[in-house]
Amino acid sequence: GQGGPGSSGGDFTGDKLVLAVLNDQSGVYKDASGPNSVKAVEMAVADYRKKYGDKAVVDTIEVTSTDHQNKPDIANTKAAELYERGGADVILDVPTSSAALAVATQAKNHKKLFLDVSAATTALTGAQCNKYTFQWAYNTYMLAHGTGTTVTKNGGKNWTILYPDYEFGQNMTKSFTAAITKAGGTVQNSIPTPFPNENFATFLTKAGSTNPDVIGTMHAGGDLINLVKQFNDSGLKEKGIELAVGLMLITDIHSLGVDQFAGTMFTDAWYWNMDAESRAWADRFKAGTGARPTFEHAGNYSAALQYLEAVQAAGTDDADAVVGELEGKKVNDTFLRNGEIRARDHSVVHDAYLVRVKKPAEVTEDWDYEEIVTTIPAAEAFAPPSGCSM
Amino acid sequence: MNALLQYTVQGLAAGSFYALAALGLAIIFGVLGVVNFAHGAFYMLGAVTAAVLLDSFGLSLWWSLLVVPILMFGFGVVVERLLVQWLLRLDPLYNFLLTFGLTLVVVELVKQRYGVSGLPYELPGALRGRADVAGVVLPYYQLFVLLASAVVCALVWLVMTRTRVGMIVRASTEKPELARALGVDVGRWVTPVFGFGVALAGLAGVLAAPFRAITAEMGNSFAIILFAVVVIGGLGSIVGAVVAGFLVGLVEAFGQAYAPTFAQILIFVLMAVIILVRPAGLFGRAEATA
Amino acid sequence: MLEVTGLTARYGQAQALHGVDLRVGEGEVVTLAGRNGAGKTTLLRCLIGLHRQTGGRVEFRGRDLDGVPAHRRARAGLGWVPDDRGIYAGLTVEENLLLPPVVSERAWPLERVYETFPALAERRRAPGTTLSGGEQQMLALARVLRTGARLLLLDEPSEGLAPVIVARIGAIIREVKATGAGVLLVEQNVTFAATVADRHYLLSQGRIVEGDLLEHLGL
Amino acid sequence: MTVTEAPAAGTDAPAAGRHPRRRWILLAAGLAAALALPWFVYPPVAMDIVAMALFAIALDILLGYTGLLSFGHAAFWGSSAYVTGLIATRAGVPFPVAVVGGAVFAMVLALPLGYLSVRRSGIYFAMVTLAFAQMVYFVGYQWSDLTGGENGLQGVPRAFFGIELVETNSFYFYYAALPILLLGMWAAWRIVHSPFGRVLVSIRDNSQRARALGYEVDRYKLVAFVLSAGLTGLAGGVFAINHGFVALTELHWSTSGEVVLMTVLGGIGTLWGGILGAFLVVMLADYLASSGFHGIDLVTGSVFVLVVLLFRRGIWGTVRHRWHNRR
Amino acid sequence: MRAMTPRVAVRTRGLTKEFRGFRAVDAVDLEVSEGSVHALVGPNGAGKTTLFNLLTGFLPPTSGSITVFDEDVTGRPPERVARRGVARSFQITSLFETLTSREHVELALAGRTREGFRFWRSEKLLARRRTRVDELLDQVGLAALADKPVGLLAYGRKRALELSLVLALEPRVMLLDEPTAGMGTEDVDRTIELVRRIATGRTVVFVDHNMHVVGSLADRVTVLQQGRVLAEGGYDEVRADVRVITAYLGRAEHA
Ligand SMILES: Nc1ncnc2c1ncn2[C@@H]1O[C@H](COP(=O)(O)OP(=O)(O)OP(=O)(O)O)[C@@H](O)[C@H]1O
Ligand SMILES: Nc1ncnc2c1ncn2[C@@H]1O[C@H](COP(=O)(O)OP(=O)(O)OP(=O)(O)O)[C@@H](O)[C@H]1O
Ligand SMILES: [Mg+2]
Ligand SMILES: [Mg+2]
Repeated sequence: GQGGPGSSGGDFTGDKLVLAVLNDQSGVYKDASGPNSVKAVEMAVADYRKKYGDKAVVDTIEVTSTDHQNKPDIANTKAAELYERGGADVILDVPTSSAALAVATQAKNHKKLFLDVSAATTALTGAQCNKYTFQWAYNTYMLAHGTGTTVTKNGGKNWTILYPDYEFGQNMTKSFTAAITKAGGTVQNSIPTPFPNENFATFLTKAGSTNPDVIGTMHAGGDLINLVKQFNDSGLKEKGIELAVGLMLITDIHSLGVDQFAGTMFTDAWYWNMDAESRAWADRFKAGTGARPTFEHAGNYSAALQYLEAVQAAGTDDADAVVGELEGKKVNDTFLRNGEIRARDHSVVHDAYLVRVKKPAEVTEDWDYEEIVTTIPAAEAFAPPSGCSM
Repeated sequence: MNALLQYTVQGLAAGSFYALAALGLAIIFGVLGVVNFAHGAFYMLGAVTAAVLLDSFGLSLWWSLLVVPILMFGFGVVVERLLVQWLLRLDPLYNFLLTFGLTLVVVELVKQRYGVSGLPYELPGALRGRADVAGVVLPYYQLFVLLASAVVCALVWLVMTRTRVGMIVRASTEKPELARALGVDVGRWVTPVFGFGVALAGLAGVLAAPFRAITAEMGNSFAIILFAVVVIGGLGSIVGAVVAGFLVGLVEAFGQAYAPTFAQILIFVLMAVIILVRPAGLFGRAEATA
Repeated sequence: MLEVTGLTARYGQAQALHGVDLRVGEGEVVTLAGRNGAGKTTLLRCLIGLHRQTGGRVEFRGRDLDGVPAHRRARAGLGWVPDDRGIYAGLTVEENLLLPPVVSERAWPLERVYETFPALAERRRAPGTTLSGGEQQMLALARVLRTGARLLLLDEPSEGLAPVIVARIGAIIREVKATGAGVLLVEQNVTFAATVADRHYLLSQGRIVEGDLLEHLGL
Repeated sequence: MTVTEAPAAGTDAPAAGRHPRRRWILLAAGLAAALALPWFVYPPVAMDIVAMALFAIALDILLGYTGLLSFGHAAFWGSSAYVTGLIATRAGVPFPVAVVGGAVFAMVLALPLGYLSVRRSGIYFAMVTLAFAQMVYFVGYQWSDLTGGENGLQGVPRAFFGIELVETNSFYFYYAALPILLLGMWAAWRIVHSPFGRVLVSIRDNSQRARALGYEVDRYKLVAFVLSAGLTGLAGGVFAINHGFVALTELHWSTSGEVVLMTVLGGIGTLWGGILGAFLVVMLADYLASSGFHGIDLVTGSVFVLVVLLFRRGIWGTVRHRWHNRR
Repeated sequence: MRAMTPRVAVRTRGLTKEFRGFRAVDAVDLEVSEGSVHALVGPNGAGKTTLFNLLTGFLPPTSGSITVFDEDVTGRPPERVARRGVARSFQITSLFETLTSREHVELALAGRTREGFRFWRSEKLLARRRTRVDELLDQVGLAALADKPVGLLAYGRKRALELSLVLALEPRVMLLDEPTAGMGTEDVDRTIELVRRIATGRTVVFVDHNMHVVGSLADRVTVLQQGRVLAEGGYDEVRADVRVITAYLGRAEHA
C-alpha cells in the first residue's frame, strides 16, 4: 500500500512487515507451540495496532506460518526461502534445537532477525550465537538450575538421573549435576536411555536400586509419559522416592492427567494462572483458540510484541536498527518479568518458577495444574554469558 | 541374582506386547502374504481407542479388552475389503508399500484429531499394586499382561494348526485361485483373518494403554522392532513370532540393564546374526530350492 | 452331463478359443488332444471358472454356468486337476487331501486314498511340495477323487509319470467311469489316452477339428 | 508360504528401452527441463528435486531392474551427506571433491551391508535393509562428536574454486552442481541398458535360472547394490552441500520411505519415473509446508495408497504402457 | 566315434542327500563316460531330480563326492558348476518372464564370459552373436517367436526354449530333466532328433519317463528306486530286467 497517515513507507522493504512463524504444525511439538503460536503472534500484532493506532510506523503487517515438520533440513530451506522470497523480516518460534541452529545460521547469512522461543539449546546463545539471533524464553540451564537447586535445598540430596542419550539429555544432565552439586547434593548415578524409548522398567529398577531421594528424568514428550507411567507402577514412589522432571509442558500434564504427575516438581518459564495479568491474557487466548497457553505461546506473543515495539522505535524494518533497539532493553510484559534482552549473548533473561503439579483434589478448573513453589529471580535463573562472540 | 530375576520378569512383560502384535503380523503374513507395515499403527489405534472409550463412555480396561479388539477387527475388515484385497495376488512388496502409506495416513489422522501430546489412561484399581517376592518386585499389571498374552497366543496357535479353519486359511493364501477351484470360498476367510490379525495388534495396544504413552507416534518404532521380531522368529511362523517376541523383550531388558547405549542396536544385531546363521528365522521354513 | 457350445475366450487382444463345441456324458471318458498352445488348458480354466468366457454357453447337469463363481462350480461337482498340479507348500499331504469339501456320496474315504496311493500315506505329514513331481500328480488326482466330483477335468495327468504309474492312473480313470462320473481328459500321450477314452476331440488353434485323432497326430 | 523371488516390477516392465530414437528425444527434453528448472522453482528446491531424482533413480536400479526393494537407502544417502559435509567442513576442498568422497564412502559402506542383505530376497530384503539402515541411524545418533547428533552437522561450506557467485548464490550453485547429478543419471541409464542390466533383469525374473546359466547371482546383486549406493551417495552429497548442513533425518527410515514413494509414484523400472516422482514429491512437500495445510503425511500416505492401488506402474509406467498398447 | 577308453565325464561316489532324515538319494555311485548319452529312469520320487540338483550344485550333498572330468565339484554353487561346462534344463519350466526368447539365448551365450559385469557398455554388446542366436532358436523351432516375451508363450514352446538355453551354453555335460514332458508326439520326435544331433561329441544325462525317448537316445540306462541304483546297463538289458519291470515299467509297457 502507498502508506496511510503516519506511515513512513520507504523504510520498509516491500512496504510491509512480515512476521514468519516457523514451527512444527503437525508433529510432536504441535500442541506445545504449533498453530496456536501463530495465534499468539497475531494477538501481538493486534495489540500493537491497538496501542499505536494511527501512529504505527507500518500499515501492513503480515503473519505467515510455515511447517518445518520437525525436520531441520526443511527448517533450513524454509528459513532461507522466507528471508529471500517470503519477505520475512523476522522468524519466530522454531522448536527443536537442530532446526533452531539451522535457522540461526540462515539468519546470520541473510542478516535478518530470528527470535527463537521454543528451542532449549544453550548453543544458540553460546558457541553458535550471532548478531541476529535471540533466545526468548528458556534454555536447558534454566530448566536444570531451577529444579536441581531448589529440590536439593528442600532435602532431596541423593539423586539418580535418567536421561535420553542425545545432546539435549546430555546437556540437561550436565547442568543438573552442576546445580545439584553446588546446592550440596550428590548425583549417585546418571543412566542414559535410548531415544525414543517405550520401556523404562529396567532403567527404573536400576535407578531405584541405590535408594536415591530423587530420580531426575530429562525426558520429554512421549518418553516422559512412558517413564512416568512406569514409575508410578514400579513401587518406587511408595518407597519414598520422588520424581523431578527436567522439561515439562502443561500439555504433558493435560494429556496424562494430573494424578499421574501429582507432586512432581519442575521449572516453568511462565504459567498462565500465575497472576492476574497472565490470567487475563490467557483468557483472551482461550477465547481465540479454545485452549490454555503454554509458556511457548506466551513467549511467542512476547517476542512478537517486543519486536514490533523495537520496529516502532526504530521506524524501520532494517535488521541492524531493530537489533540495536532490542539489545540491552529491559522489559516487562505478560510473559517477561524483570526481563532483560542481554546484549552480550542475546539471551532474554527473566524470572523463572519452580512449580509443583497439583493433586487432583486441588484442581479447580480445566488446565489448573500448577502451583508455584518459588520464583527464581532472573539473575539466578539464567547462566551468565559464556562462549558467545558475535 | 534378584536383579537378574527382576530384569527377566520385566523383559517378559515387555515381550508380551511384541509377542501379541507379532502374532497378528505373522498370521497376516502367513495367510495373506502381506507384511503389514501398518501393524504398529493398529497397535496405536488400539491404545487410542481404549483411551477415547474411557474418556467418552467411562469404559473400563476390562470392557476395552473385549470391545476394542472387536472394533479393531471391524476396522481390519474394512481395510482389507477396501485396500489390501486388491493386491493379494501380486508381489507382497505392493502390500508392504500400501500399508506403509496407510500408516502415514492413520498416524496423521490421529495426530490431527487427538493432538500429539498423548491421551490419559488410568490403571484400574484391581491391577494396581505389586507383589514383592523375595526382593523381586512383580507389579500386578505386568503379571496380568504376561498371562493375558500367553493365553491368547496359545489359543491362536491351536486354532491355526489344529482346526479346519486354520488349514483353509493357509491354503486360501498360498493359491487363492486354486482353492476356489477346489470349492473353498476364499473370500470368506481372507478378510476375517486380516481382521483378526489387526484385532491382535489392537489388543496389544489396549494392554499397553495403562503402561505406555498413548500418542499417535507410539507405533512407529514399535513397528520396526516388530519386523525384527518376525524376521528372528521366521515370517509366517506362529510359534516363531511368539517365542521371538518374548526373546526380544528379554534382549531389550538385559541390553538396557548392561549396555544401555547399545540397547537399541542390539535387537538389530541379533536380527542380522539370525539372518546369516538361520536365514529363514528360528522357526521359519527354508526357502525352496530350484 | 457337460454341454459346451460355441465357447470363446481371449487373452487381451488374442483370441484363444474360437467357439468350442464339446459334450461329455455320464460315465464317459472323453479325451481332448491338441498341440502345445492349442488352448486346452484355457478351455479347462473356462470350465472351472478361473478364466472368463467371452461367448458361448457352458451347461453342467442342465444348469448354465455363466457367472457362477469357481467355488460353486467345484461344489456342483467339477473336479479340476491343474497342469501344474497345484499342491500347497503350506499344507501337509494330508491337509492337501482334506482341503476341498466333499461334494457327493461318491467321495473316496481317506483310507481308500491311502490304499491306492501308498506313497502318499507314507508322507502324509510332509509339506505337500516336498513330494516329487510324480507324487504331486498323484496327490492332485487323489484330492479330487476324495471330493467325489461328478466330472473330472484332468490337465495332462500322465505328464512326467513313470509308465507303471500311468497305467495305474488309467485303472483309476476306468474305476471312476464305472461309478458313473465323467472325465474330460486333456492328454498329449495318445497311447495312454487310447487305453481309457471312449471318444476323442482334437483341438487345434482354439477350434475343435473333425477327423480321426490318431491320423491327425501322425500315428 | 515361501517368499517369492518375484520382482516388484511385476511382469510388464520391459527389460530395457526398445525405442532408441524416442530415448534421445526424451533425453534432450529432460536436459532442457533440468537447465530451465531454477528459473521457475526456488533454486535450492530445484536442486533438491534433481538430487532426489538421482536418489530415486539409483533406488530403481535395485527395485525396478533387480527386483530388490531396499527400504534402507537412507543409510547411503545420509552417510554420504555426513561424509561430504565433514570433508567440506574440515578439508575445505571444492564441493565436488567432497561429494565424490561421500559417494565413495557410501559404496564402501554398501559393501558389507550389501554382502549381508543380498543373501535374502523379496520382502526379507526390504526388512533387512530397513534394519541395517536403522543401525546406521543409531550410530549417527550416538556418534555426536562427529555428526552433531540431534543438532546435525551445521555450517557446511560450499567451496568452489573461490568463485564467489557459486559459493553464495544458490542460483549459480545449481548450475555448478547439476553436472554431477546429470553424470550420475547418465551412469544409471548406462547401467540398466548394459549387459549387466540385462543380467539384473534376468535375476529379477528368475534368479535360479540365472544361476544355471552361469551367473553368480549374489555377486551381481552386490555390484548392483554398491553401484546404487554410490549414485545415492552422489545425490546425498550434493543435497548436503545445497543445504549447508546435514540432519539426522537424512539417515531416518522415513527418508528411505520417501524415496521409495518417488520411485513407485513415477514408475518402477522406468528411470524417468524416478525423476517425475522426485519432482512431484518435492514440489508437493514444498507447497504444503507453506499452504497452511498441516498434515503432509496425510497427503504423502494417500498418494502412496492410491498409486499402489490404481497406478501400480506409476505415472510414467502407465503412460508408457498406454503408449505401447495404443496400436 | 568314441575313443578306445573313454574318459569319465561325471562320477559320483557314495552320493547321499537327506531331507530331514528322509534319504532321497542314497549312496549313489554313478559313472557317465564322456560322449555317451545316459538315461536316468525310475519311479516317481526315486530321486532323479534331486540327483540332478546335486550334480549341478543346487543342493549340497549330505555326503559323498562329485567329480566332473576328474575335478572335484562337490559343494560348489550352481554358477561355478555351470562354468565347468555342466548345463541343465529344469523339469518345471523356469524362464525370465519379461525377456524375449532372443534375449534369453543372448544371456545364455554370454554366461561363460565376463560380459555380464560390463555395466559401462551398451547391451548391444550382447547382440553381436546374432547368427548364432538365430541358429539356436531355429533349431528348436522358435525363430518366428524370437521377439515375444516368453511370458506369453505356451508351455510347449517354453520347454523348447529351455533346451535351446542348454545348447547355448555349449556344455561338455548336459543334464536334461524330462526334456519331452508336455510335448505332443510330433515335438517329441523332433526333440529326439535334436538331442541326438547335439549329443555328438558331448555327454548327455537325461531323465524321461517316455520309454520311446529313452530307447531312441540312450546308450546306457541307470534305473533308480528309492534313492538307490536298482539296475544299470544298455536299454534292452535294463528293459528285460525283472526288477525293473516290477518296480518301474509295469505290465502295460511289457506287453
Ligand atoms: N496368460 C496368458 N496370456 C496371454 N496368452 C496366453 C496366456 N496363457 C496362454 N496364452 C496363449 O493362449 C494359447 C492357448 O494356451 P493354452 O495354455 O491353453 O494351451 P495348451 O493347449 O494347454 O498348451 P500346452 O499343451 O502347452 O499346455 C497359447 O497360444 C498361449 O500362448
Ligand atoms: N526339498 C525337499 N525336501 C524334502 N523332501 C524332498 C525335497 N525334494 C525332494 N524331496 C523328496 O525326495 C524324493 C525324490 O524326489 P525327486 O524330485 O528327486 O524325484 P524324481 O525321481 O525326480 O521324481 P519325478 O519323476 O516324479 O519327478 C521325493 O520323495 C521327494 O518327496
Ligand atoms: Mg496346457
Ligand atoms: Mg523329477
